[in-house]
Parts: sequence; C-alpha cells; structure tokens
Amino acid sequence: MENLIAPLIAAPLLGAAVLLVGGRRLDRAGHWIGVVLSFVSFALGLVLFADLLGKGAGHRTLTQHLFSWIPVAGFQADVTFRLDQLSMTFVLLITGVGSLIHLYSVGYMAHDERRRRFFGYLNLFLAAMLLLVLADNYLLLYVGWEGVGLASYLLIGFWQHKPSAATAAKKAFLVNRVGDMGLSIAIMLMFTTFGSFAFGPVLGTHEEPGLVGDASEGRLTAIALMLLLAACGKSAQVPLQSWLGDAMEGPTPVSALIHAATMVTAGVYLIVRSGAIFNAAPDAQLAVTVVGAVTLLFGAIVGCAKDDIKKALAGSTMSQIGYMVLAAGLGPIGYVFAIMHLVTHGFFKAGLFLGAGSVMHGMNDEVDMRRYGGLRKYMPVTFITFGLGYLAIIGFPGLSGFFSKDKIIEAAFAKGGTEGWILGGAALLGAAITAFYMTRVMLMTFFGEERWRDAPTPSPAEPSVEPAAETGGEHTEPHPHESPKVMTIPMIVLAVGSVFGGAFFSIGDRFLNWLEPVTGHDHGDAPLSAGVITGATMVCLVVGVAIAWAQYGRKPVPAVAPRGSLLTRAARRDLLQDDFNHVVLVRGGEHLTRSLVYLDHSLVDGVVNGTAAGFGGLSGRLRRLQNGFARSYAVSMFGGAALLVAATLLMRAV
Amino acid sequence: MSTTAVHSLWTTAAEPITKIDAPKIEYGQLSPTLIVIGAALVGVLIEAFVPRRSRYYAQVFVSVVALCAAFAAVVALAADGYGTTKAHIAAMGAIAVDGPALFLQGTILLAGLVGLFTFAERRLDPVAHGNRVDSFAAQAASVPGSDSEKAAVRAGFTTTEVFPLLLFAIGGMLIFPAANDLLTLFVALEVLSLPLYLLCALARRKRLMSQEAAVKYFLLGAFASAFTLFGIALLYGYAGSVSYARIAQVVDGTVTDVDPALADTMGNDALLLIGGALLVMGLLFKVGAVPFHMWTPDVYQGAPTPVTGFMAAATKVAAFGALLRLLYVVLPGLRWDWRPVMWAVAIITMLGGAVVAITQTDIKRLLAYSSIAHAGFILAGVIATSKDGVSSVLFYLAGYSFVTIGAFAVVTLVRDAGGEATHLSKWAGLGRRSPLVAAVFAVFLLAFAGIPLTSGFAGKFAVFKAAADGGAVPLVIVGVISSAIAAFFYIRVIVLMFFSEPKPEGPTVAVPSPLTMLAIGMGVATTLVLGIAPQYFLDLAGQAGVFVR
Amino acid sequence: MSFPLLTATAALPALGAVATAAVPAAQRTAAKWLALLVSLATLALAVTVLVRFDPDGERYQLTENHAWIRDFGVRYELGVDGIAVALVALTALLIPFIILAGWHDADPLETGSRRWRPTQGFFALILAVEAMVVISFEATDVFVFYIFFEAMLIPMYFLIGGFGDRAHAHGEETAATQRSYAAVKFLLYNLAGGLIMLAAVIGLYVVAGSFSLSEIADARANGTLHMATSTERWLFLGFFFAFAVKAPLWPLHTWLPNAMQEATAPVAVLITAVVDKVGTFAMLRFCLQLFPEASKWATPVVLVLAVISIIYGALLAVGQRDIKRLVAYASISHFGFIIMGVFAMTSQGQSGATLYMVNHGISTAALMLVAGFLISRRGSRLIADYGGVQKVAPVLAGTFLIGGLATLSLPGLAPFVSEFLVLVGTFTRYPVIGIIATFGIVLAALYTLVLYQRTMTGPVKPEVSAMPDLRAREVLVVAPLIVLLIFLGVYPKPVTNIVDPAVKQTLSDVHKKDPRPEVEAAK
Amino acid sequence: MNPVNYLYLAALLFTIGATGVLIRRNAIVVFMCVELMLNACNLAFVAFSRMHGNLDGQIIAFFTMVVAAAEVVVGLAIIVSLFRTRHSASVDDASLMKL
Repeated sequence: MENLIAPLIAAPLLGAAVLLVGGRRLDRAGHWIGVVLSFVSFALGLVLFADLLGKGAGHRTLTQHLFSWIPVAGFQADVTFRLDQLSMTFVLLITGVGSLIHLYSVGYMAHDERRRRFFGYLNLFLAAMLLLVLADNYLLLYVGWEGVGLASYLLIGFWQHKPSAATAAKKAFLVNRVGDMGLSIAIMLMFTTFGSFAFGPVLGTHEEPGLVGDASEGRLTAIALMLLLAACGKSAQVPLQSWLGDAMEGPTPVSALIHAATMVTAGVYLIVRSGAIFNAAPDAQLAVTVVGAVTLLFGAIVGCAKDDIKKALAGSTMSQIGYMVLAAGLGPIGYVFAIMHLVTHGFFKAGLFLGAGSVMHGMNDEVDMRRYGGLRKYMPVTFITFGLGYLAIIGFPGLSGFFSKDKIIEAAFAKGGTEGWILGGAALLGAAITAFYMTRVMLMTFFGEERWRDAPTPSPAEPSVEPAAETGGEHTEPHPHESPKVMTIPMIVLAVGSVFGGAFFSIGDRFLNWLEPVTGHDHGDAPLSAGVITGATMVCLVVGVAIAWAQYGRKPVPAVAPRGSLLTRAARRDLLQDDFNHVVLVRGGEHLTRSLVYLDHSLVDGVVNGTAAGFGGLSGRLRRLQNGFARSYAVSMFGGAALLVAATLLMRAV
Repeated sequence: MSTTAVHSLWTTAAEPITKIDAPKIEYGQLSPTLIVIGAALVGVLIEAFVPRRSRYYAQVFVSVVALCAAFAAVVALAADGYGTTKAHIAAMGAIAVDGPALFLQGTILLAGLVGLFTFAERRLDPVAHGNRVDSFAAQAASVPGSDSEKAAVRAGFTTTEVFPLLLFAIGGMLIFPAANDLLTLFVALEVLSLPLYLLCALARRKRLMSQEAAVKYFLLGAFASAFTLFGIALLYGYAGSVSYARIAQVVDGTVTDVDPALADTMGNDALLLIGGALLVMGLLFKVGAVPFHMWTPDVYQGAPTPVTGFMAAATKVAAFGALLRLLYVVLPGLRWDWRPVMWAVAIITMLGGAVVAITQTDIKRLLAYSSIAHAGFILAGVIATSKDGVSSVLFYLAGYSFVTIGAFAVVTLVRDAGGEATHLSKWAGLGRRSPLVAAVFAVFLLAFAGIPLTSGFAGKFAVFKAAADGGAVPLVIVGVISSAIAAFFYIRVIVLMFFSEPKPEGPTVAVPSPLTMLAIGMGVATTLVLGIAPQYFLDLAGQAGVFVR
Repeated sequence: MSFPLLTATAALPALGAVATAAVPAAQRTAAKWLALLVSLATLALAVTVLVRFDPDGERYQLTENHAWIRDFGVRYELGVDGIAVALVALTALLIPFIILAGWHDADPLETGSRRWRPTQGFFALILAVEAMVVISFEATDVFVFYIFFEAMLIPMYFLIGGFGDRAHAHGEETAATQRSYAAVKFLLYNLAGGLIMLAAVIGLYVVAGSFSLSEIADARANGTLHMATSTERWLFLGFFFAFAVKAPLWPLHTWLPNAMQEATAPVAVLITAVVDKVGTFAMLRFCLQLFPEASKWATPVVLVLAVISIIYGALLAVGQRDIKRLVAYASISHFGFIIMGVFAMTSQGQSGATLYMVNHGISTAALMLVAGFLISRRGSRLIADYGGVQKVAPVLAGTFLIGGLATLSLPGLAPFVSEFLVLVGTFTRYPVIGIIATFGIVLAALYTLVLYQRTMTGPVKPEVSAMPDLRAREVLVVAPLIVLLIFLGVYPKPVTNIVDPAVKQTLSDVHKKDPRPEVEAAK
Repeated sequence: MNPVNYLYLAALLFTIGATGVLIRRNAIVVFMCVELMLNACNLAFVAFSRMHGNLDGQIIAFFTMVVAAAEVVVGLAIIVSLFRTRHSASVDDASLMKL
C-alpha cells in the first residue's frame, strides 16, 4: 500500500513537467490535464486514508524508501516518504482543496493566454507541498519547503508584465529564503548534534523516544528557534510576515490555495512535526507562543484597515495562522487544535478567497471594497458561500471555526500562569477583532448601497490585478453577475466543509483521537472552565460584530477612504513594517553594495594596478640614466668598477 | 725586495742561449679555432684577389664550410672523450680542452653559423639598381648620403668583408672560454671585440646610428678592456704568473715553490682582490651586467640587426664561458669574497633589465634590455658554484642564443620604407597581417618570458634549481619576481601584435630567403625541443660540467 | 603496457587543436565541425576513463609512468583518483557545449587578410585549453602539473583578448582595448601566481628531490623525507598563492570579472567552469597532500578568506550593472564555498567541494551560455537594456530562470546538494563560519532574482520586442545541461560514489577525522 | 730603487687615463686616454715582472702593445668615419640613441 505514496506526489509532478515542457500545443487541453492529475492524487490520498483507517491507531504509519539520495561518508540523506496521521491530514487537505481550486481556476483563468503554464505551476506546487508533508527527513522536507517557495514565486509573479507582481514575487522568495536559512541551520545543528536528521531516529515515536532525549537543552533550544525562524518565513509570522500582503498580486486562486489554505500553514506543520524537539525546549516554545500571539493581533489589526478585499483577507490569514502557531507553541496541549484549526481554516479561508475572486470576477476585477456594496442580490451563490465562510471564521457557534478556535483559546488559558492569562487574553481580543474586520468585509461587499454604480475607472493608484488586464478589459460601469458553475461548485463544497468540518471533527473528539498517536496530547489545567471561556468568546464575537455594524452597517461607507486615525493609517501600511524594511534593509543594502563595488575597483584592484604603475614610473625614471652620452656610460662603468673593488675588499674586511 | 731574483735575472740574461725547445702544440685539439681563423685569413685573401661579383658567394661558401668543419671537429673531439676523460690543457697551458670549452665552442659555432645565414640574407632589402643587397653598407668608407655612397649603391657594392670579420670574431670567441691563462684571455677578448666594433659600423640603413653604435661600443669596450688588463696585471703581480692553474694554487696557498718575491706579494691580498674584481668587471661588461650594461641598448639598436643577433647570442656565450672558468678555476678559493658581490650584481641586473625594459618603445632596445635581464638569470646560475650550476648555465646559454638570433632574424623581416621598422608602434596588428611571423615571434617572446614547454622555461628552471641547491634562495625569489615583471613587456608586444588593429601605413613583412628561414626555424626548433624534451641536452651539459684544472 | 588512456584523453584534443588550426581559411565551417567532433571523441574517451575507473580500487588508477627530464627529477606520471575522474569528465562534457555555443562567435566580421583565420584559431585554442586542463587534472607529478597549469594561460589569454562580444556599446576600438586589458590582467595575475609557485616547486625539489606525489608520500611515510615546519609552510604558501589566484579567492579575484565580462560567453564559461577548477582541484590534490601540516596551520585564515569571498562576491554581484560581471562575482562567491569545503577537512565538506566543482561547472555553463545568447541578441551586456524578455522569448527566459535557480542552489537542482554538503561539512567543525556562509544563500537569491526580474519581467522594452526565442542549436546546448542539473540534483549518487573514497584518502593524508555527533560523544 | 714605486706610478697613470676618458669630449683624445691606461698596465706588468724575476710580464707588455696597435687601427677607422659624417669628433654629439 505504501507504494502509492510516490505516485501521490508523482501525479502532479508529471502534470507540471508535461505542461511546462509540452509547449503551446498543449494550450487547449492543458488545464484539464492539470485538474485531472490533481484529482488523481486526491483519489490516491483517499485510498491511503481508507487504508490507514483500516489499521489500528498505533500502526498508522507507512514509510516508503525510494533511493538513497546523498550518500556521503557519515551523511546519509534518503528519499523516503512517511505517511502517518499528521501527514495524511495534510495530504487530504492539500489534494482536496487543491483539486477544488484547480477546478475553480479553469473558469477563473479562462481568458488568460498563459493558462497552461498556470496549471503547470499549480501542479508543481501540489507536488512540492506533498513532498513537504510526506518527507521522512528534514533535508527532503527542505526540498519541498523551497519547492513550494518556488511555486509561490512563480505564481505570485504570474503576471510578470506587471512590475508590482514581479517585485512581490521576488520579495516573497527572499523573505522565505531568510526562513529557509533558519531551516538549513537547524538541519546542520541536528546533524552535528544527532548525526542524523531523519524523523525516525531524531524524534522517535511516542513509544520509544528518539535521540532528542540525549541532547543538551541548549542545543535543542537552538534547533527549535531555527525551526521557528523557518516557520515564521513560510507562515508569514512576525517578523517575516511582510511578504504575504504583497503576495496578493498573484491570481486569486493562488491566494486561496497557497497563501491561505496550504503553503502558509507549512510552518505550523513544521512545528507540530518537530514537537518532540520543542517539548524539550520550553524557552523555544515560549518564543513560539509569543510569535503566534503577536502575529494574530498584528494580522487582525492590519485586516481591519485594508480596503483591498484580498489584502484584508490576507491580514486575516496571517492572524488565523497566528492562532495556529500560538496553539502549536503550547505543546501537547495545543498541537491537535493547531492542526484542527489549520484544516477548518483551510476550508473557510479558501472559500472566502474564492468568493472574493468570484466577486472580483463579476466586478471587472475591482478589488477596492469601497467600490462594492449591495452585491448580495447580484451574486447570490457567492454571497451565501462567502457568508457561511464568514460565520465560520468569526467562530459563529456550531460552525467549524467556532470549535477549532474555541479550543485554541481554552488551550491558551490552559497553559497556566501569567503566560496563560496573557496569551488567552490575546486570543480573545483577536477573536473580537476578527469578528470586527470580517463583518466589515461582509458589510462593505454585500450590503449597503451600490457604490460601484457611479464608479468611474478604478483608481490608477491601484492598477487592476486580474485577467482583464491581460485581455485589456475596458473599464466601463461593471455589470455584477454570478460566476460560472465551474467556479461556484468548488465554493459550495468548501462552504459545506466550513460549516460542518468543525463539528465533525470535534464531536467525540474524532480529530483528537486520530492525531493523538503522532502529536501526543494532554489536557492542561485551565484556570477557567470551558463554559466560561466559550462565553467570553461569544461576548467578544458579539462586541466585534456590533462595532463593525455600527461603523459600516448603519451609516453609508464613503467611496474614498477617510484619513483615519494614526493607528488606521499605520495599519494600512502594514504597521509600517515595510517602511522599516525599506529604510533599513533595502536602502542600507544598496549603500553597502555600492560602496563595496567602489572599493573593489579602487582598493582591491587599485593596489595591483598601483604596483604596476609604480614599476612603470620607476622604469621611466631609470630610463633617463640611459642619456645617450658615451662618457656618462663610462662614468657608470667606472663607478661600478669602483664599487665592485670596494665591495670585494669590504667582504674580505668583514 | 729580493736581490737574488734580480741577480738571477741578470745571469739568465747573460748566459748564452743554448736552445729553446719549440713549444708543443696539439693542433688536432685546437683544430676548431685554427680552422675558423684560417678560413678568416682565406676570406681576407678572397677580398684581395677574387673579382667583386663572385666574392659574396666565395665568402659565404668558405665561411659555411669553415664553421661546419669546425663544428665537426668539436663534435669529434667531444666524441673522442676530450670533454670528459681526456680533458686536459693544450698548447703549453694556454688553452683548455675540456667539457665546458667544447660545449661552448659548439654552441658558439652553431650560433655563428646561424648568424652567418642572417648575414648572408640578400632578399630583404629592396633590389637596388638590379642587384640584391644584404643589410650591410655598400661601402663603409663612403660618407652617408654622399655621392660616393650613391655611386657605390648604384654599382651594387656590398661589404663582403663582414664574413672574414665574423669569422675572426668567432675565432676569438672560441678561444675566450677555453683560455687557460690570462694573456690568452686578454688576446681572445680583443680578437673577438675588434671585429664586432667594425661590424657594428657597417649598417646599410640608418648609418649614423650604426656609426654611433660602433663608436660607443669601441670606446667603452676599450675602456673596459683596459680595466681587464689592469686586473690581469695585478693578478700577475700577486701570483707571479698568468696561468690559471698557478694562480689558483697561489690563491689556495697550495703552491709548493715559494720564492721570497712571491711570498711577499702573496701576502698582499689587495692585489688579488682588486685584480680579480677588475678582471671580473671586464667580463661583466661583455655579458652586459648592470652597471656595466649601458652600452647594450645603444649598440644593439644601432648595429645592423644580424650583427646584433649574433653579438647578443655568441658574445654572451663566450663571455659567460670565460667568466665561469675564471670563477671556477682561478678564484674558487675566493668564493666567499666574490659571491656576495656577484649576488648583488645578479640581483640588480635581473631587476634593472626587467624594470627598464617595461617602458621601451623600440623592439631592438627592448630585446637588449631583455638580454640584460637574462644575463642576470644566468649569473644566478654562475653563482651556484656547483657542477649543476655550470651545466645549467651551459644549457641556458645554448637555449638562449638560438632564441635570440631567431628573434632578431624576425626583426629583420618587418620593414618599411626606411628599412627595418623597429619602433613598437609599427608592430601593431602584425598578427593580423602575417599571423605566421607574428606567431613565431610570439613563441620567441614566450621563450624569453620562460613560459613552460619552451627552452626559456627549462633553462630558467635549471638555473634557479642550481641556485636554490647552492643555497641562493633569495636570488631565486628575486629572479622569479623579475621574471614576472619581464613577462609584462613580452606580453605587451604580443598584445600589440595580435590584439591591436593594424595601422594602414604599417610595415610590410618581407619574404626572406631560405637562409633567414633556416635561422628562424633553428630558433623555433631549439625553443621547442629544449622546452619539451630537454633531457638529452641536459645530459650533454651535465657531462660538460667539469672544468679541467 | 596497456593503452595509455589518460594520455589519449589529453592528446586527442591537442592534436585536434593542431588540425583545426591547420584548416584553410575558406573552410570555416569545416573547422567548427572538426573541433566539435574532436571534443565529442574526447568526451567518449573521458567516459571510458569513467567506466574503467573503479571507485573502490587503487587510489590512482590508469596510471602511466615514463621518464621525462631526469635532471629535474621529472617523470611523465599520470593517474586519476575519483576527484580527478569527476573533473576530467566535467571538462570533456562541457567543451562540446562551449564549442556549440560559440559556433558563430568567431566568424570574422570582415574578410581580412587571406592568412588571418580567427575561427580556426578560436576553436583550436579551446581544444588546446581542454588538452592542458585535462592533463593537469591527470598529472600525479608536480612538475608535469605545473607545466600545463602555466602553459594553459597562453591559449586562454588569446581566447580572452582575441574574441569578444559583437556590437560592443562603445565601438570595436574601445572594445579591443578593454579586451586586451582584461587579457593582460588575467595573464599577469596568473603568471605572477605561477611564478611564485615556480619558486615553491623548485624549493620542493630541493627539499624532496622528487616531484612524484607517490614518491613524496612514501618518503614521508617511511620518514626518509622530513620537512621543517617553516619550510613546509613557505612551500605551502607558494603553491596556495597560485591556486588562490586561479580559483580565485578574495582578494586575488579582480581579474575574473574583467575576463568574464570581456570574453565571449563560451570563453567565460571555459574560464570559470573549467580552467578555474584546476585551482580548487590543485588545493585538494597538492596543498593538502604535499603539505598536510601547513594546510592545517593555514586553515583558519583560508576559511576566513573563503567566507569573505562568499559574502563579498555575492554582495558585489548584487551591485553589478553588467550581466556577465554579475555572473563572475557570483562565481567568486561559489568558489568561496568550494575552498571552504576543501579546507573544512571533513568528508562532507570535501565531497561537497568536489561535487560543487562539477555542479558549479554545469550550472554556470547553463546560466552564462543563456546569458550569452541573450546578449548576442541585443548586443548589450547591461542589465538595464533589457526588460520583459519572458514575454517575447519564454523559452530563453525559462532556461535563464532555471540557470539562475541553480545558481541560487534551489533544492532539487544539483548545486543544492553540493552547497549543503559544504555548509554541513564546515558547520560540523567551524559553526560560526558555517552560519556566516549560510547568509550567502540569501544573497544568492537576491542577485539572481534581481537579475531575472530586471531582464525578463516587467513591460517589454521596445529594443527587445523583436527578440527571437532560442534557436534549435541553442536549445541543443542548454537542454542537456538543464537535464543534467535536475538529474544530479535528484540523484547525485553516481558522482558521490566516485568521489567519496578519494576524499577519504585525502582526509587520511591530512590525518583528520570527522567530528562525532554530540549525542555519540556524550555516550 | 724600489719597484713598488713603479706600481704607484702605473696606478696613477691608469687613473689619469680613466679620468681623461671620463672628462674629455674629443673621441681621439678619449682614445688616447685609453691607450694611456693600457700603457699604465704595461708599466705594471714590467714592474711586476721585475719583482717576480720572471719574463712573463715583459712578454705580456709586448702583446699589449700589439693589441693596442690593433685597437688603434680599428678605432681610428671608426672614429674617422664618424668624423667624416658629422664633421666633429666629439663623443657627445653622437647621442642619437638614448633612453
């Protein structure tokens, strides 16, 4: 059965190869190849899932050894896959949501002349992501890790003719590279510490512990922190979050799949997978929780201020992943819930993005929510699916977000001590803000008066991103309309998932039991009872929604953004984080390189050229002695003879 | 002061001269020299009696035959073991017949032969009034630009005297490294110098420069030989004899029969040291070592290029040979006195030659300075004072001389209206015009620069190895540095030839007769053979590495 | 006495060079084909060497040993260990692509003098370089190595100075002067290095009395040869200096940008992918084997210089305006990695370094050759003159991107494996150095992506709007390289298998063992 | 009288000759100075020959004279031709070639 793992990855990889190498002759049918292959790998995933369910809880780990990859003395890296409950979960999420989004893209990218390549990239992403979650050692994981980075680079910059897109892509890759540096250092540390970096030996299973037990805590903390750095990069956590907002330059399906549902959650996967290491390094865990808490607030605040619907959702993504990281940082208390929230979030956030995409599709690719309004009657399906996703994310009782998020908040409190209170508080606050900005999005988009009627061309300040730009769509007054089936069906499916997912997982702790053998679990001692916390969450939710209603529901939304408070303006600029980067890193870097280029020429090169010139000058001066007068030559001979004699005598003297 | 000596002098004078036993001369062993000198005399007679139009051919014929015969004689002697086992001193202690002598004589003869070919070249200069002319003055006696000169040119005169002169010079050179007493040394020195002085003055084009070169060379040469002679006088005063063996004994203090006069002078080291220094200085002048080098650039530039080539090659060989013999046979006892001094000379010679060459603009002057630098390298080998040192120097000289003649032969090919175009700017883009010539010249330059797989590298390696073995590591390092500097200007010429656009009014490359081709071919051949498969010649030099005492 | 395979591998291109040079001026195309065929035949020979070589056999195999210059204690002694085999194969592999890529680079602009045959010269010189490089990889006699190490400068020098990019921005005249400046700079740097090495070579002879690696090794083993510490250090420095210039190592690197900038892309590849490898190879082969103690003594300094090279090269690459210059500085950074791996003295480091030499050869070839195709289309080397190329020439852009990704050593492509090995190998013994070096991978991403963004993306510049996509010949050049990059990235085992035993040997030469993991050490 | 004095005289003459070479312009005079040096050498030879009581020195003196004569022949030829070309025998005028 484990022989199916390789095909699982191979299918989309094949798709990518075919589509990218195939050339124009595949332009017509190309996208279907992509869709089919992604569904194939989803099917394989389901088969394997069924197989796992068939096994006993303890024996749900399949490994497949393909070949030994880098066999160098003392350094063995193999291409081996490991399918256990954790990676299974991801496989299903990735292939499932992935396939849906493939389908959606068929409609969404219909007008794009480079659609074939788009699907090639999407397949490439699937393959890389699957490799990431199925790898059996950190080095192979690293391959997938950078693979998804590459795919995201290619897809963010898919409309390369737009400088903004190209820049965003580059930025994403670079920021991720910083994270990758962390990962590679972590691997080196593991190698020097354990002499291996394969999951089995290092982490062990929860029956017999791995080498982790033998290592000093300092080493483990170092490793854990490096892993955290990696996670920050990939999952857009503070301080490496800056790329996610710009990543919205990519086509919306990309934002949905890569920058909401799957890739950005890889960081969480990394932390949960490396749980054994983190458990042994409490300081590192604290750092993780802090990062998570900060990010969940950071993202939420940013989300409140954005008028670009995708950027608003991006902020929300950031914040939701903040929740997951926070949970993952809590250790065994939180791992399961982190993953659970990750999955549910996968559903509803993907759904939300697809909804946003659908809206933009109907609105001539307008992204400014201030030019929306009252769209619910024009695109009912979108409205309903989006609305369900909305309810899910704010944690409306009974929907999936409610279960997963609530558990995380509980876990945060359960951490105990002051940290517990602080983290829990942050989580609660986050919940309130989430409710606020999501309501804001909802209201601005689907309710209120139709601000797009009198809308002239979209503001040139924010050039349109979407395919119309490719097809040179003319900007007359938009005619909002529902999207084609091929787009709405995935939205509906996801909506279903986001409604029932949470309940399905939580009732009877299905998810917990499923994942526990891998991640382990223990119930912390919550200072408050679950009921109280749930109540508090509800209160926050209501408050958030109410404020949003007060601000955007009751009074009309101005078509141009008001100047807003200092915080608002900062939030619009991603809390000035980019400006910081620009001033410190970009400018500083430019100066550094410029001065180095100058030095290389003037100093390093100059020394050599200087010596050469020196000899030249010396030569020119000595040359003068050769003045053409025989008598002066005679003088030199005479002098020479005298010196010779003198020197000889001197030699005898001494 | 010893009255006995005086008395003896009187008495010997008073005694009736019974009989003087005739000196014993091993003609066979001196045959190379004798052949060459004899041929020179024949050449003089030819000048006197053979009609003008056939002189050239007669001269060339005689010279070629003589040189070949002499070379054959050298080979025969060497084969007979005179280089190794039967090495001894011939002609009543005047001339040594041993390995170094034979090796150098062979080299000189071959170099002379090749030089002779360039002398005899008659295709390069445009045909003047229907008769081919070589690169020597139509009539040396006639004033440049005068009617008589024009007349001479119209009549198609050529100075065929150059061939006997060349032979005389070669004769002197053959004796020079073989001379085994100071008197022979001095005479040989003059015999090789005087013809060269004259040859320098005989250029067909640019005669003013030619004459100037001759004057400078002559005056400075005479000046130098005066020093040499004085040095000889002092050494004679010190040792009471001019024979190398005797002086060496006296220096080492191994002399048996010490009469009071000798005892008196022996005590006076100043005589020895000053004398030795002056003598060495005379030889350093000939090899063109700093600071006795200043004649080199001017003379090399002014002299007719074939002469320059011959001079640069053969004179160096002969002079270094003499220097070696002097230092190894006569003054080994003084090693600790002269070595430091020679170190200094070698170092400033290597560096000086290389540095000054950087800014030269005339190809002949450039080569002159490069020859100075090479003199420095060879000196490094001389200083090694070991058998390896000797053989390495011999090897270096053999390789160097042919490359030099070849290089100057190439210089004769590049001509414009005013004769040879020696200014570097004229060489721009030569590689585009005639790649072959440029390539050949590049090979020579690379050999000078000591790039591996050329004779230059093998020689340099041999010399430096010997020096390092002899403990002169600093010398090796200086040598390496100056080679790096030297490389720069050789490369410059190559750049000029290949990478810069040819000038529209640039020079043309004359198509030479087989003679010059032979000379150049010889150069290329030796460059590559000695570069790639030097072992045989190293063996030769190795066997020839021992001086007879 | 069996067929002298190693000699043949070097002799064939040498003869080919002569033959190519001899082709008459008119038959230009014939010369090209001849050169190509010879290079392919050489590749075949190299493959035979590869096949005949037994990784677990003797250290030096296919050895040949003949007397050459007795007086200098020189024997014509050839033999290959795993490292040499890999590099010989690399050389033989790249040359056909170089020739194919430079197919039209040496077509004379104007039919000049009848005798002037640039095309024949160009390809003959390339083959000559191949011959010399190959034999210097195979030489197990220091002197033989030195001779060809030096001699290969001459053909390289003519290649750099004689042939440049077409349609130079400032006219042919200035181009010629810049070229010859670059060529002279190249030659003088390397010649200076070589001559200093010559002094050391002579010194070695004086000390050891032999040039044969094996003899010297034996003499060391049975104690007949004992080098004084100071002597060994001086000799080491003499050798290392030459190799550091060739490699090149900061601060001796400045000749490389000029050379690669002025030379045509294939020649630039020849420099950085083939010729410079001799330098790094020689460090591994000669510095470590002949002077183990001195090597260990110098390690800290060398490592620091290497790290400087890595960061410095990358930073300067970021600051470049000229595509080829950028690649040159990138190479400097990569050579930093190689040297670091060599001197880390761990099996991962040195295997990685060797692998790196191979991979860097291929990746740079891919990137530089595509860059060359790009430049030949637009007639400019300046990054600013390009933009939006991917829209008009997607295949070109795609290959360029892959080459770039290889340069930033993306996992899944060959360079990643070697780079990671080098980093790990260094990290295990020198963590700080390793971590600093890791910053190099971020910078690598920076300069590569900036280059790609500026040239390939964004709105299409009018000058490039008519740019044709890759032609069949060009695809033929790039495609195999890319396939190789991916293959060796996924399955480097064939190379590591060959290299590993040789590296073990080298490590045992310097008496070094890999540090043990902490947990084992604890037990 | 002590023959050593003759040596001093010889040295003196030699120096005078050398100085003459260095300071005089006229080629003929310079040449004469060289001759003077040679003769100084002769004197030294003879003096030494007297001291050592063997004839070598005297023989050498004869050789030297011959050589000197030969030098005169060659030298005068060159100098005269130079003079005829330039109408001056000044060695300083002959400085076309320099640097």
